[in-house]
Amino acid sequence: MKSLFRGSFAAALLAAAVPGVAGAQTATVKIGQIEAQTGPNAIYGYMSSQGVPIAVDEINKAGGFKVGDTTYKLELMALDTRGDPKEATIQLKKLLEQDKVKFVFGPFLSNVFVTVFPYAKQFNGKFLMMGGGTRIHEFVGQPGNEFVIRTWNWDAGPKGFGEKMVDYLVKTANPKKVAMLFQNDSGGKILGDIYEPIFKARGIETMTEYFEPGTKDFSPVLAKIAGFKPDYLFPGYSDAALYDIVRQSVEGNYSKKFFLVRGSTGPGLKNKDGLEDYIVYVPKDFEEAEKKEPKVKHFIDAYKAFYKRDFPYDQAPLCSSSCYDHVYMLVEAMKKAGTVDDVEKIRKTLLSMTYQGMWKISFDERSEQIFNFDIVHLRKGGTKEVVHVEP
Amino acid sequence: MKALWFLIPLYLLPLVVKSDTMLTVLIFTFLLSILAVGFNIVFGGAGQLTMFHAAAFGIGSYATFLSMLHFGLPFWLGYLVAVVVVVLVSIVIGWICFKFRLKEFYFAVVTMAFAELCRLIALNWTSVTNGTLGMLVLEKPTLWLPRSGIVKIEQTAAWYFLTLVSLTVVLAFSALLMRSWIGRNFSAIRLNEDLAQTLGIDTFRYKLLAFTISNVIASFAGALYGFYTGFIEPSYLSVTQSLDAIAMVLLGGVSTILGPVVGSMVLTSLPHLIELPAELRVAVYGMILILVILLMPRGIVGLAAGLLKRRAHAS
Amino acid sequence: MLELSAISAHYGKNQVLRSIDLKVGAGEVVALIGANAAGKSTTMRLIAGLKRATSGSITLDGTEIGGLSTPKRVSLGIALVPEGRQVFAQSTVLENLTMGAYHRADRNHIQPDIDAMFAMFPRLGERRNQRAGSMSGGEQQMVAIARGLMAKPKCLLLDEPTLGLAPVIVDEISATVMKLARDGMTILLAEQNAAMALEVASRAYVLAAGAISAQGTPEQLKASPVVAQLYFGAETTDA
Amino acid sequence: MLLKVENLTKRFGGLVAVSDVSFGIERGEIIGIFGPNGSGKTTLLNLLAGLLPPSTGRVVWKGENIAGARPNVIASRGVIKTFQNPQLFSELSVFEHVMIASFLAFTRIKDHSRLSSFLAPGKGEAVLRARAEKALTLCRLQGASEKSAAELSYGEEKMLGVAMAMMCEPELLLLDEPASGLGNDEIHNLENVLRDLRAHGTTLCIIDHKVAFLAKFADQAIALQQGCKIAQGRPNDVLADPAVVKAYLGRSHHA
Amino acid sequence: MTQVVVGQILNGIILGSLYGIIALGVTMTFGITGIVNFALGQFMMIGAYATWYFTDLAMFPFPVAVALAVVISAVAGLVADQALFRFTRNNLVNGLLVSIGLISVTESVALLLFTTTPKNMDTVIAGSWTLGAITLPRMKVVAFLMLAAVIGLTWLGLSRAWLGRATRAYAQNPEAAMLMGVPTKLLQTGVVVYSCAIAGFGGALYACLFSLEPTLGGLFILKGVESAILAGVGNLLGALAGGVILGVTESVGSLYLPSAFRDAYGLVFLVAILLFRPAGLFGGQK
Repeated sequence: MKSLFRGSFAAALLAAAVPGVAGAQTATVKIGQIEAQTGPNAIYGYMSSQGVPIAVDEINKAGGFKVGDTTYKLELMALDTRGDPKEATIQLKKLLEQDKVKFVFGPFLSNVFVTVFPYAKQFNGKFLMMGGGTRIHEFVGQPGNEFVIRTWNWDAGPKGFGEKMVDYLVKTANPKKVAMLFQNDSGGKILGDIYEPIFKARGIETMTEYFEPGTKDFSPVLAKIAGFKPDYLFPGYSDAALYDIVRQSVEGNYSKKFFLVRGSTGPGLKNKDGLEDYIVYVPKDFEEAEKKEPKVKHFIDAYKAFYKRDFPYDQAPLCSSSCYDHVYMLVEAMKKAGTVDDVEKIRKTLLSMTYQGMWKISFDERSEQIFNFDIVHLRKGGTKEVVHVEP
Repeated sequence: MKALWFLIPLYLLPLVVKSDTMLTVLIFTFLLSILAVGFNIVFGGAGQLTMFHAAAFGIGSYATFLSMLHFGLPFWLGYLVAVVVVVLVSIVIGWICFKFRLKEFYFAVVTMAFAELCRLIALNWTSVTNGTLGMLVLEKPTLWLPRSGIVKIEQTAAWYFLTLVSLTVVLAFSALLMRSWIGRNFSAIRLNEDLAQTLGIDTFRYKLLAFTISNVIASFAGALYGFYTGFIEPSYLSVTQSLDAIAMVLLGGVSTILGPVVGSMVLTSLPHLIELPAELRVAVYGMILILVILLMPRGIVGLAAGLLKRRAHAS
Repeated sequence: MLELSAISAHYGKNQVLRSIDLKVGAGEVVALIGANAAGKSTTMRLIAGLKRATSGSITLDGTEIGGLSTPKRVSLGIALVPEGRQVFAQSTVLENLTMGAYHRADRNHIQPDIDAMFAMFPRLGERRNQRAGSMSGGEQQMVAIARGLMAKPKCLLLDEPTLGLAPVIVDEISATVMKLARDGMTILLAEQNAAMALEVASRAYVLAAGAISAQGTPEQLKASPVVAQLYFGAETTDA
Repeated sequence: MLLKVENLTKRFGGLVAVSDVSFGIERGEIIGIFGPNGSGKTTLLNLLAGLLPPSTGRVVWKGENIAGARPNVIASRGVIKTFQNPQLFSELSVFEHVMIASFLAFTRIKDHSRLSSFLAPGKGEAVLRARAEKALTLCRLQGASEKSAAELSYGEEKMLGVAMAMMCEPELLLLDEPASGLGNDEIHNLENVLRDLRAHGTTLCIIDHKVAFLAKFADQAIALQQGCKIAQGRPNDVLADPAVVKAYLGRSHHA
Repeated sequence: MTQVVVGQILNGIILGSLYGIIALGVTMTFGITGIVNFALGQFMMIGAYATWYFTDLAMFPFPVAVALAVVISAVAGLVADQALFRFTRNNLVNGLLVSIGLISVTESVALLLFTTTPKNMDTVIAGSWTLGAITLPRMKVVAFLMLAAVIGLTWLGLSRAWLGRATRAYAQNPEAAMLMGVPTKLLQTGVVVYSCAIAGFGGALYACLFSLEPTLGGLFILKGVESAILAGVGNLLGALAGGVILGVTESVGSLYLPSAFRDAYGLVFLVAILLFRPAGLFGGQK
């Protein structure tokens, strides 16, 4: 059980009632995390909440980190929102007001972010929120919203990975028609809104369909899409749906060429004999990177040791690994800024530096993360071609 | 009405507890209590197992906000619009269900189907509800108070008192209702519909009334909830939300005045008082539910009332 | 064969049977007569195990069966033809009869037994594939009796077999009971219809307000005022 | 004539439960309907109370045909039916049960608006409570008023059913087997209650299979067999009717 | 376009058989124990994960894995019955809430064991059959045949065999069945366990077709209940028919109308049926 809910509520109440007790500890930096670790929308949140404890554990076991003359250890408070905005609101309050946490990772879910946003905004300048949720894009980089930075690079724009992905697609396959099939939730709707113009700008005709969350049988909607005769199918966005979409599309002979910007190589590898083309954005092709990059190998070993189970190569391990990186990145920013509690200074340092971990991470002017990624191109039979992209 | 004394400590609580988090937990507890009180009127009162209350909850928040957005109404007037909508919807659905004499399981399933349809409409009628993206609610309710004039409900403490007063009003209403002729007619229907009819009660009309009142109360909870969280999304109308309220009422004690509040305390507040890893919290929720249902068939309040009565008899 | 001693039973706080003693010897037809709600059905249900006694014992051939479950008692040889017939309404006559032999291990003998039933109740044979629920009350009663006999019971319990039936049918039922008696079947018959019961029984008990108020041969009882009182008289006493 | 039943017939599928039954009830009268189980008594009562629509025939109440009207409408005209096996709430007291039945009495309180009673029970409530006390006294339950329904004996439960019906101030009370399952003391009690009810001016229609019980105070008796009326008249005449004797004791009595 | 529609009708029938197997369990359990076992979907989940575990991780042959999965779901069903459902017989609301509690507990256990990461079992039967423009994956056809066979055999068993006779008798008249010597408590437990076992079997085939998540049960139980009601509770073959109708409605519906409304088509249909034929499509008059 690595998600720690330290200090029961009652104890916290006591601490709040007796001033001084709560602030008595020294040389500890608290970091909070609010993610959906369980519940129907827990895929990303669950993985994120796996990455952070590994890094925290490593740093603490190594004796902590030094800022100025003091050595600090990290204390992680990871709370499970279950994807319920009500829970998230309570938990964020607990983190900010009772535990006086200054750094919060999460959330990945847009509805959770949107709900806690007005409250969190009251703490602008007093804490830093690092979340991956798509809708954070609407709020980030605006005056008054300095508290939030987005830990995922944006799809659109010259540095957006979406543009780069589509460019790659045009370059290698030059499609005329692309069909998009997204989950009917905020993430899916936003993807539709982003990619329609990107394709249009390149003269590619599009068709967009949405499916109910939890759909398992896609053949009706795939049949409908097949009527549009797309060159590529662009399905999104979580593995749970992708496995089913890719398999059913290949088996049902609807479309055998896929283009994905969220997800993993798993669905492609699983159906490698039936498909013709499978172009996917992955933050990192872990199988290849493990051999070449010591940091990646170290992370994979640490993951196996920490959770005592295999590393899920074919899944989307992005969140666990990137959140692992984020902890180190934050520590580096603290060291550089020479403080652990001047949030503004740390934020500025963070935004101006480039962190070189498993990823090369920097931020754009809107406080949105930019990192390098891989395009994995699978062809029939499973031949794999990896293109490294640095925006 | 004696049950309302139970709420007095809650009014005094903010004097002792300064924790914003604790108050927030209680605000949500109160809001969900209101929803549960609504369900208790139709199920605990008239014995009709509805699954529509979450839909009414959602319609309440959507309709209030949309009428504020489009007609520029203040919160309370906006809520009145929502009441009209909910009453109309309830009458139509209730009319269909009761005219066709749907009972028990069948009534539950048909109301659940209607609730799902409402949720799907909220989800896909994007031009009005903003679909799956939900709606950000930055407006806050206002209240006219003596001395201070018009006050915006913004701070946690203000919300605490607004929701607590709302709960008190709703509870008082439900207590009044239950001991009035209407409540007695509901009881007669719950006891035996044939008997109720031979006692001169138009059961169709009173079942419809119970269904409508319950939905209006649920919509009140929904309106406040939406404005408190500042975000309205289609999952407000989900079956899970309905089931949660049902669990609260059965846990606390069906057909009792305080049951829904106690149930909501147990299911909403308690998880925040216990230190548990994420995966186990879900399991513990399930265990509490199972144990209470199996060991206290009349719920916590029912059990307590039984014990008190027995003690009174013994002495 | 079947013996009830000092049996009492309650529904909630209400005592419905007050220390009943009752004996049915092998090959006997014993009637239990009494007005509605006198406790006849409760006694029958107690013997079949559908209800538990508060105190007292029930023995079958000397073995205590009071603690056994209904299916156990059925396999020991007790078959109850319940009040109101309770046929399997959606099933055919044939299926009802087959169901009667449910607990039997000797599957090869079931078919001959069914044929024997159809010989005994020719009307059922004609309608073997008709749904039992669609038949008249008298026919349903015959289905229920035949179904009970299919269990090959040691002791057959008949609970109000003439209830709500036309007089002609009542005659038919009592003829059936008498035929069974001639064949040596042990029968305990609970009846409101005293005349019918006293005609077929070799011995009878009169049950009133949960207690045995009289017992004896039909001749003795017909002469006694107790029976007439049951229906026409002023008082039902515990005398 | 308070109530006139004309050629009432009820069929369930092929089964004729009530077959062409006609009779009348005068105000203040006690009429007993008896017959063996399954003879259609309860169905007949349900037809009168509106719980079942008749297949054919008329039920004329004070000159107006009420056959097929909804039960609550019939009840509001003054025809109230009790149930053979009253279902009760174990968590409510006897008094609360009677108050559940107070709706018709409530609607009859003049100069008293429903809304005001909702907010301040006050006067109307006092009237109802007094009436409930009266109904309980009438049914000899005044001592059990605060008992929970779970503590009642079966006889008391049935009396509570009658008290609830009396709370509706019926002009005609339809009693469904009030004596079945009662002990001797309870039957005595019931008889006294029924006499009180008559003294109170209520017209009674009682169904029962115990002839003796009815014979004691019914003004008129009707015997049913197989859904048909086989005899009608003064109780003792009906009891002596050969058809009735046959229906009860089989082919012949003392033969 | 006709071929597309025909293809989707076939697909709907196949998908409907999965709804049907749950509907069969719902119908049987409700008929015999008076509770709606909303946790049946969880037993499907248990069966699905067990199948995945035994084929992909423990490397057992597929039929062995399916058999083990069915056994595990049945045992889980037995435990649930003895610990929980035994106490809620004939109590609809308590049964419902206990099922919800059980859903939370099983989902939690699945999370602990398997995490939220979707699992995807290795293909058991690859490839498709093509008939003109209609392509049907072989695994889907096989799954349909197996599910239809189970439902058909259950129906046959219940109309012919000894145990089935007892079940039918019990459903018609519990007390009379007891008087025939039917061990009713055993029967009730047996039906709960059997319905869990076939749900587990449905889960095993589900695992061959779709990816697995701990929450998969929730979707199917709703569809199962809908199908059971659609057909008329208590009707065994109707359970399959109800599932198929629901599956076809959804498949064909989302072909012409927005697929985001997919769940609504079945619901509208259900409400309409219940209003005009309260006993369900194939239910007798009651």
